[in-house]
Amino acid sequence: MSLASPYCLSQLAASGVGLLFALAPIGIFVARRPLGSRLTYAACMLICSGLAGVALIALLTPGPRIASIEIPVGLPLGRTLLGFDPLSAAFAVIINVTSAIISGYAIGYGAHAREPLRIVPFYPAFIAGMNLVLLAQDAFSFLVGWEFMSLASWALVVSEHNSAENRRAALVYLIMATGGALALLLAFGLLAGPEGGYAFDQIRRAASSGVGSIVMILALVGAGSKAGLVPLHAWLPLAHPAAPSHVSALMSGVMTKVAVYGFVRLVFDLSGPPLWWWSIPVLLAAGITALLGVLYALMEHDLKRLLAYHTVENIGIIFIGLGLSLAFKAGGLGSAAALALVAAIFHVFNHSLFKSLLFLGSGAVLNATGERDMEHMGGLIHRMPVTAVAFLAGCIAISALPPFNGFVSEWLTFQAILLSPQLPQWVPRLLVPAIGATLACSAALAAACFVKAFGMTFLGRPRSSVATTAHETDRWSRAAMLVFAALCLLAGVLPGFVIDSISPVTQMVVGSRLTPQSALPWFRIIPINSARSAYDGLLLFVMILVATAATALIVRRFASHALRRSPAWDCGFRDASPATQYTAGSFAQPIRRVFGSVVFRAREHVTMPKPGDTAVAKLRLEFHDTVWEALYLPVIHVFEATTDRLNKLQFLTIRNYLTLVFSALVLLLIIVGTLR
Amino acid sequence: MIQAWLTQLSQVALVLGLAPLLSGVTRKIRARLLRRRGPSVVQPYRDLLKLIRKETVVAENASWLFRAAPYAIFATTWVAATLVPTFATGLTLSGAADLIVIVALLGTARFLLALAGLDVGTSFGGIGSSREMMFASLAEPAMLMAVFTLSLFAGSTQLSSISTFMLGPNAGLSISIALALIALVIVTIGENARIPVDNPATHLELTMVHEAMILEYSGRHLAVIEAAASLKLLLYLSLIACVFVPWGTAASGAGALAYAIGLGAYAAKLAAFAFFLVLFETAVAKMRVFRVPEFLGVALMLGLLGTILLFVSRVPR
Amino acid sequence: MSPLDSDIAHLLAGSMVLVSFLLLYQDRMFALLNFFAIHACVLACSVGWQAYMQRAPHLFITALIALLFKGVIIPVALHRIVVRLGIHRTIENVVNIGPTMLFGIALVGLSIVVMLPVTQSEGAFVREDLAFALSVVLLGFLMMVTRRNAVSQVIGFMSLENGLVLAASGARGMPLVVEISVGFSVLIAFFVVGIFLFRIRERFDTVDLQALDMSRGE
Amino acid sequence: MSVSVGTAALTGLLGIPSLGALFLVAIPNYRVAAPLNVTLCALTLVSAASLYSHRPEPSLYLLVDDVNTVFLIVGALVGFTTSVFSAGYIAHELQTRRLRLRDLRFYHAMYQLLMFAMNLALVSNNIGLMWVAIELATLTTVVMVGIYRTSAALEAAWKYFILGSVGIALALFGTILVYLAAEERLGQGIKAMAWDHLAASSAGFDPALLNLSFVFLLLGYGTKVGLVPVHAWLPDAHAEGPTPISAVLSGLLLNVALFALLRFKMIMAGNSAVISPGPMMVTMGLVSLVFAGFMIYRRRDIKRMFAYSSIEHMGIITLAFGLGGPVANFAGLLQMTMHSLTKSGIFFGVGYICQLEGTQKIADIRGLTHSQPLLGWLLVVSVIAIAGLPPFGIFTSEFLLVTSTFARAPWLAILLVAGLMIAFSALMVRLHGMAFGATDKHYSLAAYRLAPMALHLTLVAIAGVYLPAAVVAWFRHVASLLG
Repeated sequence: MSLASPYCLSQLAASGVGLLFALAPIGIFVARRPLGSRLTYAACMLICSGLAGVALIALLTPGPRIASIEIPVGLPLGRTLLGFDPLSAAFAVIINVTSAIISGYAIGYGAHAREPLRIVPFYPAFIAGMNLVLLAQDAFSFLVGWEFMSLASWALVVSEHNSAENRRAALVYLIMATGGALALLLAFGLLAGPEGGYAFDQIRRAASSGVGSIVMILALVGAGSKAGLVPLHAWLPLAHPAAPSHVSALMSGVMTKVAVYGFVRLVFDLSGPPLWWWSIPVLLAAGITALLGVLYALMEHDLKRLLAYHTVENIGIIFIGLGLSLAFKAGGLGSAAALALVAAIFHVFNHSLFKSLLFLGSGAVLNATGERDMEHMGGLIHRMPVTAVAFLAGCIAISALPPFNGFVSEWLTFQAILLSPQLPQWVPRLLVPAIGATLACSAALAAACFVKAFGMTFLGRPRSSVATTAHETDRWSRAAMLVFAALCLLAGVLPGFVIDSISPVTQMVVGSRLTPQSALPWFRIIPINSARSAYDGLLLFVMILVATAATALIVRRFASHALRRSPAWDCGFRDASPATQYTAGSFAQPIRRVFGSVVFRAREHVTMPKPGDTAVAKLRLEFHDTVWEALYLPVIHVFEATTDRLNKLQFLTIRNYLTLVFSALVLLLIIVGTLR
Repeated sequence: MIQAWLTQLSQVALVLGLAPLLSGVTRKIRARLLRRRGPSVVQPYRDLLKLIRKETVVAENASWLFRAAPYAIFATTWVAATLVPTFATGLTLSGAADLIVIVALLGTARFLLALAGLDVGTSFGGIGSSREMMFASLAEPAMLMAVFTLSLFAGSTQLSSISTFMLGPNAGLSISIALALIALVIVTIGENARIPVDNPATHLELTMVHEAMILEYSGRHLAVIEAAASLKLLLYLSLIACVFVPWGTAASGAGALAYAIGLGAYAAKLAAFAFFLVLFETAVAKMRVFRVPEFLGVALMLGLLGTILLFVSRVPR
Repeated sequence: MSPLDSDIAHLLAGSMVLVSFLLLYQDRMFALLNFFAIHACVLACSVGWQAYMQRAPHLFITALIALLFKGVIIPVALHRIVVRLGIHRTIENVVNIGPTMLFGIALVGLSIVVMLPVTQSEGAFVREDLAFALSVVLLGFLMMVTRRNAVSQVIGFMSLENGLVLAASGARGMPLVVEISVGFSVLIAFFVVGIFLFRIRERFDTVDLQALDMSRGE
Repeated sequence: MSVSVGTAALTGLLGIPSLGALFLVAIPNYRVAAPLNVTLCALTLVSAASLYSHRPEPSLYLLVDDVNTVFLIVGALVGFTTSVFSAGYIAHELQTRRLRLRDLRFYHAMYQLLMFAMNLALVSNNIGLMWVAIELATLTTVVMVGIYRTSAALEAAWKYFILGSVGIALALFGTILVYLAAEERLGQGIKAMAWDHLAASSAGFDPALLNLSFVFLLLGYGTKVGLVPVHAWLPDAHAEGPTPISAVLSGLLLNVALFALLRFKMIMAGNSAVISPGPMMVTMGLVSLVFAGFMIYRRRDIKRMFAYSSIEHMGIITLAFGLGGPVANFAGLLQMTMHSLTKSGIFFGVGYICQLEGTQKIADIRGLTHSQPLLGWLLVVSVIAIAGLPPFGIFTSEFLLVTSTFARAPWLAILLVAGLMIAFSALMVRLHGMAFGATDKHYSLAAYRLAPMALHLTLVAIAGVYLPAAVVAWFRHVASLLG
């Protein structure tokens, strides 16, 4: 049996996951010493690389796809099946590549942890849980992995438990994660049917679209809450930043992708042929998510929270692709569905790269300055040059600007949107352009947001003393960030290879695939046909390089070489303090005025003293988290009110309790008497 | 093959050479409309040369980004401008990118410019970057929606294909196209710092946007940025010309005569657009900053409306 | 067995229900205790009659326990406790007498209704007897629920338990009835001793359970 | 051979604790009594375990079958580990003078008596005997709950006593009704109270009497199980008694009462004319689950909170058994076993926490993972286990329960999930406050003293990951018996 046989691959992958699980208890014992934690992270890196390799082989090997191995542990009344099919293999490549690099970063970064015992053991468990979700070919192991992933990441979020804010974040996270998992549990219950066929192939065989609709809604709630779809995103901007930065990178860059996988698995693979209206809730939620996510991010001055909100936006973009694919699939438009799905999964890949990169960068900054608030940063480009370069690459990539990778997936999504006139139903046909508009808006706002993020953090003058004394981060961290930056560029200029790797997934899930792309001249990508659209990242990149070089050469040849350093001119206002710079708040002010007054009910209250009065002028900003206030607070209030009311039952007299028993007795007697 | 490359190269050179001239022409027309004599149309070339020869002053705390940004901005804009058909369609490199890519390339340039504005850490730079990004957050989607309308109309996002389609028999008059045109014009005005939105000729005014961002630049850096700005204007006008008045544009490999005609037509179109642009500029007054989003919002709405009307009025292909 | 036998059993069971009603509206301590003694005596008669009727001599033990323990010892003990606690004036009723009585009647109706579908293969004897027993149980329970005073609650509980013994003795040939009645006597003793202990240890100023509830843990 | 071993085991099961109780009451020195208590429990556990393979002949009074062996072994195991925990626990109580030596003598005797009563209730074939045994168990626990003699403890004991007595009375009435129903068919005398005969021939019983009896039995034994609305004694009894007793109550006594209920449900199942007991049990289970979830949230006392969590779980288990069918019954059995182990483990931890912190108030307990990391994390993991997250057994059972319910009764499943969600959130809110947060306290606690808790947790974790085929087969068989 060859090493590349699916069966052997599944075994390899399963043992990799087993190793990761085993690493967790080992971590408890070795975490006390810095070397121990470094070795643990290194082991994670190696295992993840191995898993990524295995998954890549599984993805690219043609032939019989699903070769699950059965392991004797797990559900007592069912079978535990593990293995890769193209869908899970593709996601496994993505998450393991990212996890491996993040683990590399952690080799250096993890040494800064104050209480490594609260982090190191959970880290491999977290990755293992995510891998288990992907490997699972039955509902039980899927959910075990899912919950394990939530649980391990919860432990990591609460690792800095001394701050009340973090504790609250962890709590909200755990509760919402469990709520989501329960929704998935219901979905699987429905799919498995009364006979309890929990294995995925059993479910596929029994698939009927009667239950599919409910499963779709449940999956949207369950996976959507994990991924961060508005309005189920509330935990995400709390929890992701609360964790140590390498874990934030894992949560934002990797875990949300597992949630996307869950959605694809449930809706595209398991719940049978889609109905036309399924795409509508998905698209609506996705559009709102994309737009609200970026607006929230713009209002945020905490670097990590900004990034977390941006994850929400990107999840919206991914779900736009998924929704489109669902619409096309339901409309019988195979190749369009394939295009949309490719766009979505490509964006999954991209987002995992650049969001991890950005979180790692924020970790480096946090470590250097001890600050997450951008209002206290500035000018770090001088003191952390490598981090700055990598972070800049991430910013450009996430703002969907060519020639980086973020643009390619967004471009593909736009191409898919432009195919929407072919849809048979009116509702999605009218909805899709509007979604396109929100996508365009969110892309533009994202650029604004990352100008702010990079500009306030790395550019300008230092706004606090910690920013002046910051230092560059360690070697491992720098290397990891540079690798991410390089991958972002590489995926942007050579997208054909990525698309071709995703094709087996579309073949499996929507039954169609794009034409092979990687063999086209100049590594161009032509998703539909060349007269319609094409993109050539490599050529574009070369052109930009050549043009830049040419300009630089010409200028160098002809221009004066004289260069003088002098204080900033600033229209003559010399020697102003760094406090006169634009801050994150002032940068976002125009956008807040334009969008925020509606979305966040943002109001500015200015108290201006009379002329001659020496009192301080004050600007107070009123700001509402509309989603939280409209959706979550009422639930919390109802819950509190109910418990208040029920709690009186704890303080009754014995006689009252006897009355309860007595009434129950009389009631049951009456029931029995009337039922006969 | 070689001829194709030559044509392409000539386009690359053409846009580069023509861009300052376009600026010069608009300034001249503007001056005339204001009953001034105005500088010569080649004045922008002189300005650029002058700037290039001057000593460059860089703020003390400026980083490498500040110095590298002008070149990158210029290069991206240049590449984008190259990709828009001017006198001929179907050039060698045009397959590398479609309309969406062009919009995105401009986005990259804007992104870098905004960062450069923040680099020195002055209040003016911040104002400029912040407002530029706010405008862009409406202008870019508006432009994309116009692009959507065109692409759906022509069934392609490739500019050459769209241009050819517009020439062909299937393109009729459509309300959507008109809406797209208006949207595109508004975006052109907004993105090129033209008058109701921004004033390219002033300094030291709190409402300035573009000029505020490049306030710290001088010498050769400023020259490169100014060149990029004029390239951008050229790009937008070429784009409108190529899509909405495609007549006279040569098809690829059509021969020297066709190219000559195309070139002439292109020049004429540019001149006409420049005139209308300036005419409009002189006729309106500068807006307050927070009126601009409404102005650009109109473009976004028109673009979206155009797209949706298209869905309603046309049988899907 | 003759119809007369079952009629007598019937009569005794019915009179237990009657005494239960009398218990329900007694608002004086001593009267309550006296009526409870009567209740226990009627029970003893009823059980004794059953013992005779079923030729089941062990039921005589039960009857004896009922007579001695519940008819004599407990009332006397409670009498002394009441005197010692100084609560021999009146009983606080939580619900008014009128509604309580009405509700009691409804409960008797309910017991008859739920017993109706029971098959009559054994004759009316078991069914009617059971209905009465159930009524006594429910009325005892009702008394526990409507009274605040611990002593009257004990009496409520004991009358409830009398209903159980009535039912058990009515079930022909049922084993363990004696054991069960002994077991219940232990329970009741616990009950009484509990009240007594609380008083003696002076942890609570009153055996009113409401006051006792004040010291809950949170 | 096997039968005689079985008889010996059965004798041991009942004889060891009853004789042990007599011994212990006579031993004044707790340093002797506590190890003896442990030894007796260990011997009982051995007896119970040997019943797994060796069954004695059933008699009219005693019966060992597949169903009660599950309960017996789980019970004996929890009884044993609790006695180990109790040995360390009471030493501290003695030091802090919350208990006196005389109390301990009484305590140990009562402990064994309780074991005896519960074993008797489980192995009794006679429904009257079972009733007597459960009454005995109730009385012993009543006095144990009141052993601290604080006003709160006395109140809890008093409440427990009164409500328990009423429950007992109702259960007795139900038992009499069952006898009456059976007597026509099986003739007068002891046979009409023997459970195996009842179950075998219940088809011919009068359905009206059975219906009526089940109402009384459900409320009567339901009081012991802790089902809402007849649960009121449970939280206070758990909170005010010594913690080992809380562990035994949650881990054992509730199961025993549930077992009694199940026995009667099996009788009902044999008769097709009766109103199905399922919906009643499902309703009460569901109400208990949701209500307890809400109540957990408001608790300020750690032991009371976990007591409500026991109510919640008993609700789930009752719901599962009420639902019936092979999967739900299996889930119910598994949940019951896992809950016994986990909850008693939690109470071990809680016992130490209360001793170390000197308080039971949740608000005063914080940062346990910092002040005593091992204990803190064990508590965290246990609560995660009890809340139904993997890789623990309760997740498995809840997975089976929810999925099988959703396929059969979707709305019920949604309510079930809502209840689980409420309880989960409430538990987590409280856990966060206790396990995390800044504190500068450091407690020392010898690791070996946490061994019982760790053992329980390990068992639960193993069961969550891998349930041996033999156990699965056994449980499936029992599940099929439960109907």
